[in-house]
Amino acid sequence: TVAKKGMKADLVLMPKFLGILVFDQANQGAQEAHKELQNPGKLEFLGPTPENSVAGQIEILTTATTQGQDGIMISNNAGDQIAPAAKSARDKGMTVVTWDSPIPSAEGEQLFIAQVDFNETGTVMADMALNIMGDAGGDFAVLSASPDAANQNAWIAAMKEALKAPKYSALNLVDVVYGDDQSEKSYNQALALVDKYPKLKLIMAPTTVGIAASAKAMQDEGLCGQVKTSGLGLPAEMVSYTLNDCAPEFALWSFVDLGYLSYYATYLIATGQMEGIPGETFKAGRMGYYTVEKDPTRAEGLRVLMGPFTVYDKSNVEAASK
Amino acid sequence: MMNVWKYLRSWEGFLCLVLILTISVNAVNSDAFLSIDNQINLFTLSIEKVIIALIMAFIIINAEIDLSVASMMGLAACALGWLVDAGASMPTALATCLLIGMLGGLFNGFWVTFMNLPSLVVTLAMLIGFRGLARVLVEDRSIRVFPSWFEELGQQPILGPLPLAVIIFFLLLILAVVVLRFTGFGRYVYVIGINKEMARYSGINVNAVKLILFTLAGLISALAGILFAARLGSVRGDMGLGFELDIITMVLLGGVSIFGGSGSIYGVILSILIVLYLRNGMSLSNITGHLQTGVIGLLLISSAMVPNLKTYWESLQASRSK
Amino acid sequence: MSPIQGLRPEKLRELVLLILIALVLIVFSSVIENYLNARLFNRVSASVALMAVLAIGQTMVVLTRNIDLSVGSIVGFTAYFVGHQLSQYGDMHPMLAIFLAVGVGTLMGGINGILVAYCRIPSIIVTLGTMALYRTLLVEYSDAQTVLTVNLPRWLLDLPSLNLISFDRLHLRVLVVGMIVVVVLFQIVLKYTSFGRKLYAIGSNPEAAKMAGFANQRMVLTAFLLCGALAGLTGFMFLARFGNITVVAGIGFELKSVAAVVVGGVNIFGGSGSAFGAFLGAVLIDLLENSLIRWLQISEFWRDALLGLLILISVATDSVIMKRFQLYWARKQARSSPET
Amino acid sequence: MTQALKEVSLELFPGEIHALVGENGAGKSTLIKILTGIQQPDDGEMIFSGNGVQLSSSQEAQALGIAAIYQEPMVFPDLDVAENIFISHRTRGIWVQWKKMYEDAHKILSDLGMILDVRAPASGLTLASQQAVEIAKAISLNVKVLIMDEPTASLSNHEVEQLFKVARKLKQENVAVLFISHRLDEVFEIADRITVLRDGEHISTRSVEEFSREQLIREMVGREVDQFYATRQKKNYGKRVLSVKNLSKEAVFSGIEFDLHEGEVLGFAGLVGSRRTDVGLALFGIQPNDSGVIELDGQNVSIRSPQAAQNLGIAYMTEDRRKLGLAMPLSITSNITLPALKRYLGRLGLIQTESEKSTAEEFKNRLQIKTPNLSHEVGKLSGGNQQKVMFSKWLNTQPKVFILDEPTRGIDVGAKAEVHNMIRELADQGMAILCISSDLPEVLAMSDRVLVMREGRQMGILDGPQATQESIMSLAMGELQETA
Ligand SMILES: Nc1ncnc2c1ncn2[C@@H]1O[C@H](COP(=O)(O)OP(=O)(O)OP(=O)(O)O)[C@@H](O)[C@H]1O
Ligand SMILES: Nc1ncnc2c1ncn2[C@@H]1O[C@H](COP(=O)(O)OP(=O)(O)OP(=O)(O)O)[C@@H](O)[C@H]1O
Ligand SMILES: [Mg+2]
Ligand SMILES: [Mg+2]
Repeated sequence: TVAKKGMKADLVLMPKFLGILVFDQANQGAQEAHKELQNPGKLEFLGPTPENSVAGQIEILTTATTQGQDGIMISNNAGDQIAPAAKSARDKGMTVVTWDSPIPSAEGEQLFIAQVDFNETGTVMADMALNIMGDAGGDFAVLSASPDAANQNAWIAAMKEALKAPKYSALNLVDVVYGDDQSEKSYNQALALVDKYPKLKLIMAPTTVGIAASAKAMQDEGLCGQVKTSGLGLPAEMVSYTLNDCAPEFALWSFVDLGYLSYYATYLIATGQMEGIPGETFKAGRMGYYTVEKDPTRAEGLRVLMGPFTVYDKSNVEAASK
Repeated sequence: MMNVWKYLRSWEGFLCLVLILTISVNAVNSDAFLSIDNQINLFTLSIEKVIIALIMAFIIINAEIDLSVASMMGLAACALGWLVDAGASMPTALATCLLIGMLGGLFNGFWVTFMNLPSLVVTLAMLIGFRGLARVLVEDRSIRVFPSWFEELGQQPILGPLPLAVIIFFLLLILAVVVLRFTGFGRYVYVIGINKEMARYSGINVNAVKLILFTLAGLISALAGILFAARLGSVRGDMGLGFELDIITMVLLGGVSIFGGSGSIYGVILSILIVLYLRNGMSLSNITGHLQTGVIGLLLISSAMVPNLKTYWESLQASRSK
Repeated sequence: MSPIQGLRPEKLRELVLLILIALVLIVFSSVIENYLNARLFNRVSASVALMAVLAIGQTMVVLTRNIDLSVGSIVGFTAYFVGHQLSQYGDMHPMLAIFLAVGVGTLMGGINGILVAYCRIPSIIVTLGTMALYRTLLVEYSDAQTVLTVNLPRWLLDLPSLNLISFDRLHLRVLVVGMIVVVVLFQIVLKYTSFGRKLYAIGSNPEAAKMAGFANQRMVLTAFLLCGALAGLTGFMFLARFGNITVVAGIGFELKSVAAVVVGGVNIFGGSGSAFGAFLGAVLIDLLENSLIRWLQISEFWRDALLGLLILISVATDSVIMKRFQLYWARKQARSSPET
Repeated sequence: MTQALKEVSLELFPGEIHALVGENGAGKSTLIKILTGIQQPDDGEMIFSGNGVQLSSSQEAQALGIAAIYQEPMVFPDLDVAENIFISHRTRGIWVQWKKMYEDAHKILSDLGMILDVRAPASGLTLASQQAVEIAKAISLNVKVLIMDEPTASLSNHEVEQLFKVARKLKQENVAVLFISHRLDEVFEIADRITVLRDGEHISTRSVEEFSREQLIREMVGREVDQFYATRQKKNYGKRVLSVKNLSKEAVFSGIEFDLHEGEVLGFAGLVGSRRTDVGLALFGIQPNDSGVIELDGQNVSIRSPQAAQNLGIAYMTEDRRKLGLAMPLSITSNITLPALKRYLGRLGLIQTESEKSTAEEFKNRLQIKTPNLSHEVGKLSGGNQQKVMFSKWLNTQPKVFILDEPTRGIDVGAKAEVHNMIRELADQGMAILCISSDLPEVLAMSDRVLVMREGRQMGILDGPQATQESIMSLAMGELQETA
């Protein structure tokens, strides 16, 4: 399907919470698409506060339903707890699309715009770990966001799965700890990991806050030679650590593109130009063609896979950080 | 006529005025506001906090505070999920959860009464402690095991448009008004709040009253946790995180003195309505996140200033008439 | 003459805390391998530096029978604000940056103080409100941007790892020294100046303080100003240590600082406690947290449950011992009562 | 709005001790609050050393050299005794010199004849010791005008004499002393001139020689008061109600033994801090005893809590009205029915307001509580009327044994006579009364027998004619004597 421009749909883009850079980037992408498609309706960027994320997301979804919005794009932070609200939004005829982080059970969700393949995330992380630690391998630990973050949990699970392959047999995952996406907590957790596991060689942080905090902690304590940091990070935040070898390698995708793609998919469904069934193909403006497919990483649910991963290292990080 | 005037100048009168103002502004601002759906929704979305606010009013009037309610709520919900997951029958699991609530409350009460520690300190510690136990039970999982009747009970209306939680709230509200206003126990709650040594010297069993209150707070928090689990259909370790401050805000805005000894359920219910309507009105006007919290904060401070302005005004009048 | 003679209540409290800290060290060194080493000192001292400064600010307020729940938001705001300024004007003098942080903090504390002292609104209400307001201000001001380490000047990034003195692998960091200066300064102010003593008096019996002609309102305002200033300083330290500042910076610090203060034996109802005590409270909590994290036997998830319980137990121990002490005074008094 | 003071004039000269007397609620305390800048007058002026002054805070009063000891002691419980004395000194400077402060405090207190540990926190002090600290504080200020609002209300003879010594010394140093007391003996002993207030109005100011006792009372009360301290008729009392044997509490009191009969009033005398209150508290279960036997109606009982005491028919009326006696923001009615609230509960635990009201009405008439209405806040009544409310509160529990702790503390002559009448009446109706009082004439007048305590020990029980001021004092001061 190629989108017909100028059809009206009031849409809402909902991040996990307000005040985080990557979500703002997604908003930029969505706004870009909004203009491009000349939607006479409105695009609102509404989100809760970090302290009140779960209840706040549910509240915003419910209010959007009451307001009679045509569609909502959710970066879900509430796990399955948002499902009842999502279902009743669907019952009222609203389009519910998730991005960044899906509803695990897929209940109430029409489509998930996956930034990358979640299984691939696991492999990418395992590969980075292998690259950094070398064939000799050794101990490494994961510093995640909160224990409740669905996408982080999925990635970690995928990584554990990937690690079973013989290629990674020298890598030894010793612990998973949580920094709640707060700099101070992540920083302290990273240091504690070093103390707890004297032979630790790597901290893998699949969260932009965690990876930056961990890299800084290692740098401040002069541990960069001993313990490296890797994971998912923003080039702008990581560039100095990559250059001084504290975090030689990390990965991410474009959040601007993710917002852009999510908007296209949601617009098409909300305006009735697309049904959102497996096999459908649509054109997302400058990003080209995408196909709706069954999500292989979840029991239920459909997804659109954006991809690809960009793995950053000394060679490309500076350019990307501009 | 005199009475009406006098009422309007009382605290409750002031709150009433603010409430009417909020409702009118909302009604003008959004067509959806006055719909039955929205009215029920705005209640349902915060019903757990609102229920706990009732018992919190008792505790603050008693010159104590309970910061652990939200953690207890999370603990009870997680315990429910854990128990059902482990194969317990629903009735057993529910009863166990309520028991956990009572025991937790009793535990708080023990330190406050027999060990004579300030409740702020005890419940601050248990805010961390109960939350920790909830985490121990569910770890990084999201447990989704409830039978469908349980979820329906939490999500579907059962009496007219009213869901179970709202009905429970109204029953508890009536009970709270009667107990606080018209019973001997209510009188004791006030007297102890005014001066607990004096109450002891008057032959009142101060410790018993306090123990009962803390136990009830635990019990009702557990009940709220169960309702929360039913409404969201699944449980996670972060349920109700940070609710305690919202709950306390509602109670204080209702004119309950933080120093104990004064306040009424009537004021609390008005302030609950104000907070809910204000939040809902803002959400409907697409004001979310921190701005919403900021407005509530501003309201809390400015409303606390009104009685002082009143006395100032009166003294001004008095000095002028002289 | 018993050895306890001449011990003031604060002194005893501090002694009890020191014993508790020693106890924690002993217990954990028996269950954690390689526990007692220079690294532990470095870790705990560096992370306690922030919380201790904040806790001392909180102490000033708590002594006057008030509480400041907005400190977390003040820390977050100043950290972001100063970080933002430094990213733009990288050549700003370090001293100016510190003054800026302290100044912004003082201003915010001042707003709290005026509302509490002159508008007579209970502090818990005021600071519950400003906690939300200052955070809102931060979010609006930041516009979802993050202060990035890369944009910060070199000297700031080097600050947290800068050692003043090192003995072998034992490092005394500059930030830690800053914290020690604050502790000593405020300990002296509270113990040896009339201003400090009047703070105690006001918290102990506000009505009597008024009758005695103390400027209660001005004193309470001053306490809040100091608390704000120290929160601002903490904000600066936060910026230096963590570099990446988002809108969630400092969330939860308010309750942590209150916990440190009460564990440190500062009476939550005002009138007693000390800066040194608050410092020890911060150390004890941080030590517990740090040790629990490092204890292999204990899963990530058990930590908070245990931490809550241990906080409760240490407060209870303190209270039980203080009660004994009071009884001792009473008996002594009884023995020396009107000798006619 | 009621007016607390109407066109009151008062002159104070250096080197005089001026007594201010009047009934409860006459406006004495209010006048003092105005003199010290805590409250501001609506009208009128104040002239100090020839200059008109307007005081807007107590700091300004202090700067002028006016200091006051208020009716209710105002100590800082967390600070130690020495700091309490010196904290408000304006001349203290920026730095605190602890050592010097302790030495000075010790000296001032011993000059006063009080031996207190200057390093002990004030929270453990008895009311009397607190009062002593207050006095020491005021004296150490080197004042020109010293105002004392009922400083002797909780002192016994011994301390009162010490205080008077100090007052006389100050007088010689040309300080003007304004002294308020409801104990007329003291007024006649110490004052040079007396001012009488009644209902907020100035009645008279004359030198002490121009007053006779009767006349003074007449001017205060506005009517004749007969029957002042009439001695109690010796009478046969009924069966034994309470019997206490070897009652002890570690480090507090020991070896208390007495019997109490229906219709008997047993006085408890002793110096301040002789632990009389503690015995009362033990019998009421607030601070249970740790050894000894209590028998009630011949039954061995153990009293571990106030509820238990109340169920056994014991009532205890505290000496600290403000902190322990009344719920100040609550209405008179709620206060009166509080200890016996269970009686007013209907089905479902609901309070029956009608019967509450009628009880309050009954006590209001019986004790002549002066109040606009029964829903008036107790905190807004004058001291004497508050005392009556407290009395009502405990009478309403219909106790068998009534422990009164300083029942007339801070109440005026008129009301005092009423209270005495009431105690007598209650005893005549068969109540067993234990009356702790520091007012010796009162103890003598009221009691059938007098138990004398010293430092937590029972020094003896004096029966009827044996009990005289002299015999009680000598026991209280430690001259042991064979007991009857
Ligand atoms: N806080 C208050 N609010 C309103 N009225 C008060 C207050 N305190 C006292 N009054 C009234 O002011 C009048 C004078 O009271 P004041 O305390 O000066 O009497 P007093 O002569 O000191 O009596 P007492 O001997 O009982 O101490 C009384 O009628 C009293 O009811
Ligand atoms: N030395 C002391 N230290 C601490 N508390 C004391 C001391 N002496 C008495 N108290 C407390 O003060 C109250 C009154 O004390 P106590 O019974 O000794 O006095 P009393 O003989 O009744 O004399 P008065 O009532 O005239 O002060 C009691 O609650 C008691 O516990
Ligand atoms: Mg008076
Ligand atoms: Mg006594």
